[in-house]
Amino acid sequence: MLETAFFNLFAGLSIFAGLGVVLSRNTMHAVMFLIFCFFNAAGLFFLLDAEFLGIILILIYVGAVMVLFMFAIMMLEVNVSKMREGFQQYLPIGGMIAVILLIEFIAASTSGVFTEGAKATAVHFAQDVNNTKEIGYVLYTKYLLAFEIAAIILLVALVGAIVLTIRGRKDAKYQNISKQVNVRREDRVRKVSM
Amino acid sequence: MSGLDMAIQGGIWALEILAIAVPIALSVAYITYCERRVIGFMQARKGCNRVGPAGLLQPLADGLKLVLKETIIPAQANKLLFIGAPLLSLMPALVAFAVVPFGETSLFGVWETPHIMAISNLNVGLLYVMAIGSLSVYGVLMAGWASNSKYPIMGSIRSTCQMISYEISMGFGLVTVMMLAGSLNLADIVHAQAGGILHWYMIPLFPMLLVFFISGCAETGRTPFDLTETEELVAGYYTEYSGMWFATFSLAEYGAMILISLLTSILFLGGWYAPIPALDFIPGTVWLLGKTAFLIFVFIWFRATFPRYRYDQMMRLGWKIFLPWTLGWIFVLGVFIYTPGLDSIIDFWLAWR
Amino acid sequence: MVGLSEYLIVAAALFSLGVIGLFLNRKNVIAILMCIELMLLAVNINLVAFSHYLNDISGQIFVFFVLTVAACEVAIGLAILVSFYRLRRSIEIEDINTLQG
Amino acid sequence: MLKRAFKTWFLWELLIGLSVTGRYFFKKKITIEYPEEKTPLSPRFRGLHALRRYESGEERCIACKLCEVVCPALAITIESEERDDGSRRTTRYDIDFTKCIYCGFCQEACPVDAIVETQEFEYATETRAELYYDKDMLLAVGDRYEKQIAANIAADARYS
Repeated sequence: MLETAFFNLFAGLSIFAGLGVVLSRNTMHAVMFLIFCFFNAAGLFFLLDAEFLGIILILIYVGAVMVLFMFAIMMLEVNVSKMREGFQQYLPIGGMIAVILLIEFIAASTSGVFTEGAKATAVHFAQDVNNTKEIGYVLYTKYLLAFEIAAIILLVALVGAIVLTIRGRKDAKYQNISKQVNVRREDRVRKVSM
Repeated sequence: MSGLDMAIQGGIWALEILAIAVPIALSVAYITYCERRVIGFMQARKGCNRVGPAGLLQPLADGLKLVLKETIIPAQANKLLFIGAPLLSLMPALVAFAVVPFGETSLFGVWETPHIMAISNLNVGLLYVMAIGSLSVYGVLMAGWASNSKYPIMGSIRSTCQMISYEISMGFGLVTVMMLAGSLNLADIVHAQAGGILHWYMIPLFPMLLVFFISGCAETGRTPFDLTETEELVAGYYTEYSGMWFATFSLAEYGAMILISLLTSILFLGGWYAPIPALDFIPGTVWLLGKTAFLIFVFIWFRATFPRYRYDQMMRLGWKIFLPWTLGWIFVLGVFIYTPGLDSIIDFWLAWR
Repeated sequence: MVGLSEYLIVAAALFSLGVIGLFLNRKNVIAILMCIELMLLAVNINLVAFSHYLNDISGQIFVFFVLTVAACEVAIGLAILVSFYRLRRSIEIEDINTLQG
Repeated sequence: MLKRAFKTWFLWELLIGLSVTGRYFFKKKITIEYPEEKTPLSPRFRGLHALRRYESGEERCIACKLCEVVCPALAITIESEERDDGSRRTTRYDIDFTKCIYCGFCQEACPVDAIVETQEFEYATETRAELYYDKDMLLAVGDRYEKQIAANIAADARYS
């Protein structure tokens, strides 16, 4: 009962937020809607006993990725009205494709193909099974190679993003703090006998 | 679950939330008082002592003043987000308290096994706190952006950069705690530190304690790191705010301060355990709150002592000192724990394993 | 009780919204990136739902990897966007045509 | 070298700073709670102006107008005429305290110690009009603080 209610709440709000992302006029509002959408998705994850992933979703997406989006928007000074050009023009074809896609997806997911192997009512492990531990075991044994590769991809992305955006100024003077801190009296003061 | 049960459960939750939220709001009010008194004392002044006995009613007077003040919303501001921003910054500061265990009690022997005193004893509690903590960035960002004014936006960009930078080293500091305790549950982490001061994580993880606490200072924008409120930025991201909305921001700041202090005492200072097992007859909650109060005092002490960092110095501290230092400590700790033979050296601290 | 297909429907709806968004926001690269995020989120919901109902933890591991890749994509995408904006003072897709592809 | 490393890694300088503030936390406080307690004032303190009288009750001012001339803020206005007994006295002696800068030149210029500045500094008013003092008001101030003024002048006498 409670689960169904929460599912309806999270699902409804996430779809509402998704609509907001697509339709809102202001990019900043779109970002806020996307954040809200991620929150509700995290709620769905909690309902599915994936509390670790739910928290990670909030931590990574809401805490880091969306901040990046906001930063980009704040710095780029996007012209809002110009951004909405062509909105009407593409609405029919876009909407048509999306509706067809949606109908197909729903037809497929309700056809019963996917429910065959699944248990009709899933068992809730609640709090006694540690989802984090389970993920850890599989991640560091079966998927170790993939995990390492993902780490390397992240590193490459990190370096790439820095390289793309850095504007190194050669003529700027930087202070060398450790040198400053480590300076001694003998280095600076010279005794002159008069 | 019948309707009645649900109603009872809901009532219990509401009571639990009230039992935590109301004392937090009160203590926030009185931390402002303590701050003014303590800083006054450290500057050989008396601090506020006019309203009520020893100035104890000062927070109420301040609150009343702020409530009665006019709330000005700039004409060019984005109204919805302008009003939403203070709430967005207050929300995470309060929500994070949901998983913080305030002690364990058997209710004078009514329950056979002691219960953890937390609204929700989540088994990913540590991650939850991190995730919620990372949300406080949004209040700041929104306040800066929605004000549609240049000082707020510069202040908000500054403080966001600061928060994100220090969150990383904070997170890595937490990883070391997690490695020793082998759990993300805050209550389990405290249990792992049972048995006196030598078993507290501040002994093997002392540098991490420093990193965590100083990063906490930076995260809440307290004084050595209060670059967002520097004079050249007028008042940073809340330049345009007044009255109650302004008060909400400071409520959030002090709430975050309490949270950081609570977390530090839970993660590094043995939570609700007494420093000597013989002193365990004093209720654990008293110990926990005492440690927290001391750490809040240290926050204020820092404010009275240290001058403000320059922005590049602060960034350097976060990225070039704290981050390598925490990463190195994680590596060292991993080597110690998982090398046969070496782990006997820290078996002293891992006696519960 | 909520079944698997309900979760799949929610995910499908979110995915379709992402697709619509891709069509509607032809000018704004940031909006397009956000729509891609929305689609990836839909995929994640699917994976977690399958993982739960098939009682197989692998689905959650894949969510992990999807998250990693999405974060990388955003970081690089926004970095390219910022450097492009510096060059052209615009982030419209129509302006990204120097390669004449 | 080792000492320096120790000082760096154990944040020695920061601890010293903390200890300083920590010590001051317990030190005696130097706050003076103003309305109840007041700081001592110098005899040369320059506050509200006053016109003095001789012991006989005759006002000291002889309308020489030196103070009016020396006043850099042009705050003093004097009108005078000859009295029946042949002495020159003021008919009007106004000080505009919204203009006065409390420099004390008038006191220095006065040959008969008629215009002086008292140690009174709590004379805030609710309207500007109350800050235009005329001769009677100044004389009243002088009568009120005569003892204090005389004591101050006596205390200051050996330096002037």
